[in-house]
This record gives sequence, structure tokens and C-alpha cells, in this order.
Amino acid sequence: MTEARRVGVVYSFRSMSPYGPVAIYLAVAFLAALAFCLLPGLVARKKPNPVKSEAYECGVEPTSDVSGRFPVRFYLVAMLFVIFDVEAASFYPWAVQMHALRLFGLAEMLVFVIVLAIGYAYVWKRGGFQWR
Amino acid sequence: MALGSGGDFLLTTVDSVARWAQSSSVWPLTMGLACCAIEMMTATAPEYDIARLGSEVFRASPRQADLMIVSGRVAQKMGPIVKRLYDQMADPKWVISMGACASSGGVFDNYAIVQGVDTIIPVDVYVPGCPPTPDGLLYAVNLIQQQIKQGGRGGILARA
Amino acid sequence: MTTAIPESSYSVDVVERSANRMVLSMGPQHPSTHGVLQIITEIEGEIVTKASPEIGYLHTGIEKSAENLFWSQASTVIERMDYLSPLTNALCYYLAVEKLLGIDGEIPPRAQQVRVLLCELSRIASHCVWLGTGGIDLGALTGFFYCFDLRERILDLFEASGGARMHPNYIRVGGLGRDLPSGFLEKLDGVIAMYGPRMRDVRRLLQKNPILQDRMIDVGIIAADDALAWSLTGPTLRATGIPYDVRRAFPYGGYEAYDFDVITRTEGDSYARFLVRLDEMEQSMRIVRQVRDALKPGPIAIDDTKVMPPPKETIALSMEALIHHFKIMTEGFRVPPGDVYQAVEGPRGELGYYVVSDGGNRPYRVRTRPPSLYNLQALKGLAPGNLIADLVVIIGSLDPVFGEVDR
Amino acid sequence: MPSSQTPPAGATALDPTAVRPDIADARIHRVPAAELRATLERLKGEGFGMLLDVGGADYPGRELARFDVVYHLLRIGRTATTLAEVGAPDRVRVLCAVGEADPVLPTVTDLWPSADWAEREVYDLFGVRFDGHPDLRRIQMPDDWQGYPLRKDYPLRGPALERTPRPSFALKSNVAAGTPASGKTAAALQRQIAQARGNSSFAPGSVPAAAATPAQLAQQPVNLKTEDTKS
Repeated sequence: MTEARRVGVVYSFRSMSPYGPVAIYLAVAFLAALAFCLLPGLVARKKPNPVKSEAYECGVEPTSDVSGRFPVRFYLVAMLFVIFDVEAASFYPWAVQMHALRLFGLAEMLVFVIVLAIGYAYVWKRGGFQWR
Repeated sequence: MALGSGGDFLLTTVDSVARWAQSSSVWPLTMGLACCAIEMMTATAPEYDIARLGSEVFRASPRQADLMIVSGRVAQKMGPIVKRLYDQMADPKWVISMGACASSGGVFDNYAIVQGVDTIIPVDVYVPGCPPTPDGLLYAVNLIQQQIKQGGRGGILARA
Repeated sequence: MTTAIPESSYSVDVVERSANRMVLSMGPQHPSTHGVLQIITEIEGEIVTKASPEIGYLHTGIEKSAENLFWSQASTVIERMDYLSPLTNALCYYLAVEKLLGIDGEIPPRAQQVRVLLCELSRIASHCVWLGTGGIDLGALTGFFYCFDLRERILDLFEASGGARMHPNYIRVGGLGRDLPSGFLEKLDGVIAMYGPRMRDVRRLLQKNPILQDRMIDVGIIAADDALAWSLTGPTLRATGIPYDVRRAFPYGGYEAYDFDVITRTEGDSYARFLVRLDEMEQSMRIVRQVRDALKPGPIAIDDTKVMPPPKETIALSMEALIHHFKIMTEGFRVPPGDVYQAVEGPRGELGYYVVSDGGNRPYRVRTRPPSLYNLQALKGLAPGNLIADLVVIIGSLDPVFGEVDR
Repeated sequence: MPSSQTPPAGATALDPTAVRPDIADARIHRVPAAELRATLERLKGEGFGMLLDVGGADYPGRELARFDVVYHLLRIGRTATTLAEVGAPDRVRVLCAVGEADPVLPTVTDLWPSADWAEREVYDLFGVRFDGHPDLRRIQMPDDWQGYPLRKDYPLRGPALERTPRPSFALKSNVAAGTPASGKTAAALQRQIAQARGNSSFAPGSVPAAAATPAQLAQQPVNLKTEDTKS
């Protein structure tokens, strides 16, 4: 009897380790990304022609080789974007549980924002946002 | 991929789904040449609203465009560029020759105009008018959508 | 930071490939060049160090085609030069031909009033396209919808009167092709009534928009003497403080009867050009209102049947009418030999036609003074030192139309 | 449009600029090529701050030199900041004839930078060279184009197309010439008119009811467009 009962146990998420859903989420995301990358390669029609493989530059033949070095400004802009984008992304988990975390969560988030605001003010004063 | 009859059934439904998806979002390439380009812009304006056909996203790069609307007269200097843009568009692709100048040189039967863009790239739908009203362009996009749905290029089975 | 116009920056000569300089073609097919303009820019990161605009990608040989058409047929190709205000082209060409024929004094008043009315409406429609597409360049998509809807109502007027939305071929030598249809004045009142609130919405949306102000103020500054040296005309010149308007300097086609202000500003940057065009639309509507009140029934064309085909219904009745009609339709009329320069204030500046006739039934030479060609040429001096994003704003503020630049 | 083969009728003047009626559009100076540069510098000194336009014209038949380069100037100064100061600025047209053998003129791009593109266009379309021009190359036509299109001896449809006949539209259209108009549309139209006039029982081809005589049918204005949407 117990055998049957144990077999009939419903596999509920609560009894899984807390990271189960996260693992499933990552797996599904990874598989979907993989599918989107590989499927067109398999199914879509391929009609290569020499012009199609060349670089597109507003309809004219590319005038200069792209191998020239990029000015460092571009990397600065990229870094700043990553920093403040990750900051914005890290609000979500707190925002979802805002009521549960109550005052402690709010204080924690404020500290987090203030620290980054100091960095923001520093970059602004040093002219990191101006392109010149 | 040699498939049994079951496989064919599977592929034809996938193909018809692919054709439905392709026909309901035919993205044109931003390539405005002359007066017809103004009427093409007016087709995206509220009165005619090409968004109803799913074509309001004008892609600047040929890599992401399905439809090239040759809107205006093609000068001799612009001819090779239109040809290059057409070649750089991803397959399957369609071409609307909008207006009399693109279709046949129109009123400019002279040295400077390519007498019909179909002499340099294959054209699917010709739109008469100088310039055609935006309704004419909407009807042309409709014809392109019907072409996609009823066969010919598009979908996943056709190898043309 | 704006640089004065360096004389040596006429074009891109092959520079030594310094480390991070790159030659990039902002080419004929580009979302924000307002047409088929190619700018070979040499950029260092985001800053444009040298720019050489290349045109000719829409060269249509209009002047050559005009030389092979009759006098009245040539306006078909000439109207397709500046396709944002085709009626202005036709008016300028026909004023020149009427001067050569010597009948410019005998155009009936109603024809002149309707010509002024339609040209001012096409100026508003042209500025609507400039405002809409200029807004899109800076991300203001709603302005595009507001302006193009107003333009639709104006095109309805062109379609009602001339029969076609954009190239109505309504203005003829000696007057107009047909009289205004019956419901035209009510439609015109509808447009006049709709214009006020619509432009108030557009102004509230765009004029004090901080993003637009940030992008436009102090971008592409043109000094007054540079503007004269580069032969800029129209809103581009008036934004630098010189109130030269052909409607005031050389009144034509009955413009002296209406009062309107010539809008000028002094900063000469993109925002000044933006404001000049916005206020200019107000003045144009002011003229439209004055014409609307002054419109009286009367003849719409000169009754000289050597030049103007007789009305259709008289052809069946009188032999002379049939002969005149047949002669004009098969061989066209002849214009006495001579040359004339006639200028008109187009939406982009002074549009001039230097028309030469050798006494035949076809124009011998029609040379156009295209305002967009000279306004665009200022880009060579303006572009160096700006960001690429500013280049987009400058092109938008110069408002070039490539049918006119490339002819 | 008349085919370019029909000769222009009534062409009388070989040099229209010489026999022009006196139209008050500009003060006209006919200047030989040698004095062109001096005249333009003098005019610039007199206050002609704006070079409106540089244009070309080709008079093959006249005894004077063949090509005419036309400069339009406007007397407007930097200090003109009010309407009164601008007033009615006077306009000058400088005509300069240059021969076909050696069509070269001095450039004016140093006097007025706006002449840059205008001179390039005159070179591109007429073949008149401007020495001293910083960057004289074709502006409208492709760089490898042969010939100067706006010259009178240049064929309208270009050397390549000149021999090919003008496309007669019967060839291009896929409907064989002479096929009668298909009857289907006419019948459908009749049915629509009948429906619009209320006797929807009207079968195509049958005699209409006596009440609706053709005369009455003609009077009732039928706007198929609105009728169509209503039914």
C-alpha cells in the first residue's frame, strides 16, 4: 500500500530544491536561444551571391577597411551603459518583494542607489558623458 | 530531406504558417527616391496607415527588409546602387515598382533615367500613377501579400 | 563648438589614414538624408572632420526634357522638380513665359488670386513635410502624424481644384486650366478652421520640447556673411537676420496686394531655422485668409486664344475655336525670341527660372536656380567639427529636396 | 509628348539674347571671356554680395562663340537687417560667351564660394572648364559618363538609347491587341446599377420593368461608390 501511495505522490515544486525553477528557466532559455540560432540555418533558403556577402554601406562599395582602431570613447560609453543597466536590472528582484522586505529592503536599496549615484556624479563631472 | 507522407503534411502546415507570418509582416526598405517617396510616406501617415497591413516598419538596412519599394525615378547614377541594395537583401524578397518613372521611365524618356527598373532588378508588382495615390501603394502591398500566401517565393518549401 | 567655414574644406582629398580616422559614406540610401544624398564623411570617432556631399543620384535631365516639349507641356516635367511644392515651380515657369509673351499684365485678377492661394497652401504643405520628417530625425513621431494629416487636407484642395494631389498641372500660360469647383470654398474654410488648433498642438508638442531644443540650439550656426557667400536664400538666410524675401523684394503674381511679415531671426542655428519656418506657415495662412476674402467670381484665363485653348464647349459651336484648339494642341503656341529671369519665393528659398526662347514652339533653354542646391552646399562648411548626430539635424534644417538639387 | 523627331516650329532667332524684348528683370552685361574676371570683381566690389546662380546655355548656330555662361548677381549686403534696407535689390546678369574649341573660363569660387557646385554643373552638362576651380569633376552624371548632355547636339534619349525605337506600349502589355472588352464587367455594372435603383430583381439581359423607362433611369443620378458601400 505504501508503495502505491509513494508512487501516487504528486511531484510538487515545494519539495524541490529552491533553485529548481531557476534551473528549468535557464534550460528553457538556453534551448530556445539555441533553436533560434540553428533553425534558420537548417530550414531557411540559402541563395548566396558575391554582393550579398560584402559589407553594406548605404548602397555603395565599402570605402575603407573597418579594421581601423576604434576610439576609446566607444568603450567608455559601453562600460557606463553596462554599469547603469545592471543597476536598473537589480531593482526588479527588490521591486517584486518590496512589501515583504519592508523597511530593511528599502534602506538596502537606497544605499545601493546612493553609492551608484556618487559614481554617476563623478562620471558626469569628469565629462564622461560628453563626447568631446 | 526525404519525408514520408506524414512528413509532407507536417511541412505543408508549417509552410502555410510560415507564409501567413511572412505575408502579415512584409517590411519595406527605406529607399525613397523622388515624388513617389512622399506618397509612400503619406501611406504611413494616419489617413492611409500602412500599419493595417503590417508594413509600417521601414527597415533602413536591406538585411532586415523583405520588400523593396522603388519609389521614384531611378537615375543612371542610382541604378547600380539599387541593384546592389537588391542583391544585399535577404531572400525571399519582393519588389514593388511604384509609379510610372520606376516602371517605365514615365514622362522622362531621356538619357538620365533608367527606362524601367525591371531592366535591372526583377519586379513583382507595378503600381501605375504619377505619383500613385497611397491607396495604390496599399493595394500593391496587398497584392504582394496575396502572392506570398498563394505560392511562389516565401514559405519554407519553395526553393525558388 | 562651431568652426568658422574653412575655405579649404571643399572636398575630401585622400588623407593619410591616421590611426582612428575612418572614411564613411553616409550614402544615397540612408534614413535621414531626406533623399538620395551621399555625404563622404571622414570621421574620428563620432566627430566629422571633413564632409563632401555628393549629389546627382536623382539627376533626371528635366532641363533637357523641357527643351523637347511644347511650352505648355514643359510644365509637366518642371513641376516634378520640387515635388513638395509643385505649384510653385509651375507658377515661376509660367510667369517667365508670360513675361516673354508680354501678357504678364493681362492675367485676370481671379486667376492671380487662385495662383497665390495655391502657392501659399503648397508652402504650408511643404513645411508640413519638413516638420514631420525633421521631427522623425529627432524621434518625435507624433509630429509626423499631426503634420501629414494637415497636409492631407491641403492635398484634398489641390485634388479638388487641379485634379491631382501632388502634380495638378493646374496653372497654365495666361491663367488657370479650369475654374475652382463648386464646393471648393467650403473645403478651404474647413482647412483654415482646422489649421489654427492643429498648429497649436504641433507647436505645443515640438517648439519647447527640451530634446529638440537640446539637439537644435547652437547646431550648424551660419553667420550672415557666410550665408550670402554661400548664396543661401529663404528660411535659411532669414534665420541669419537678413530679411530677403522675393515676395517682398520683387513682388510677382499679385503679392503686393497682401500684407504679411517677413520672419527673421538672428542666431542662424538649426533652431532659428526651425522657428522661422514655423512662423512662416502662420504668415502663409494669413495670406490664404486674405485671398479667401478677396476671391470674386470672374474670368480665370486670358482670352487670347493664340495662347490659351478656347473653352471645350465652344469648340463644337465655332470654327475659329476649333482651329485655335487644334493648332494649340498639335503644334503649341510660339513665344517671341528672348531670355528672361523670373524668381519666386519657394518654400526653400529663391527659385529662379532663366528661360530662353528662340521664337519656336518649344523652350530653347530652361535653366533653374534651385534654392536647395545652394542651401545644401553650405553643408560642406557646416559639417566639420559636428557630431554625426548633429549632421542629421543640419541636413533636416536645410530642408533640401533632391528633385530640385539634381534636376 | 511630341516625339523628339518633329522639328521645332518657328525657330527664328539664332542668338535670342541679342533680340530679347526689354523685360525689366535684370541689368544685362555681355562680357567677353577676357574681361569676365575683372567685371565680376568690380561688381563684387560694388556690393553684389550674393552670386545667385551660374548657368550655361548652348547656341550652336550663332556667329558669336557657342556657349553662354550666365552669372546672376544680387546686390545685398551683410548689413541689410531691415526690410527697408533690403528694399528691391537690383539684379545683374553677366553673359559671357566662350567658344567650343577651348571652352575655359576663370573660376569665381574665391569671390563667392557658392559658385563651386554651379561651375561643376556647367562643366558636367556643357563641358566648359573653369581653371582655378578646387575640385572640377562631374557632379550630376556618373563619373565615367561620356559626352555633355545639355549640349544641343547631344541626343535627348542619350547615345545608347537613340537607336532603339521608343517602346510602343502594345508590345509591353500582355493583352493581345484587338481582344474585345470582356463582357463580364459590363454585366456586373448593370446589375449594380439596377440594384442601386431598387429593382434588384432585374436580371441581366431581361427587359427592365415598364415603370423605369431608360429616360428615368438616366435622370436618377447613381453614385456607385456610395451605393456600393451602403448595400
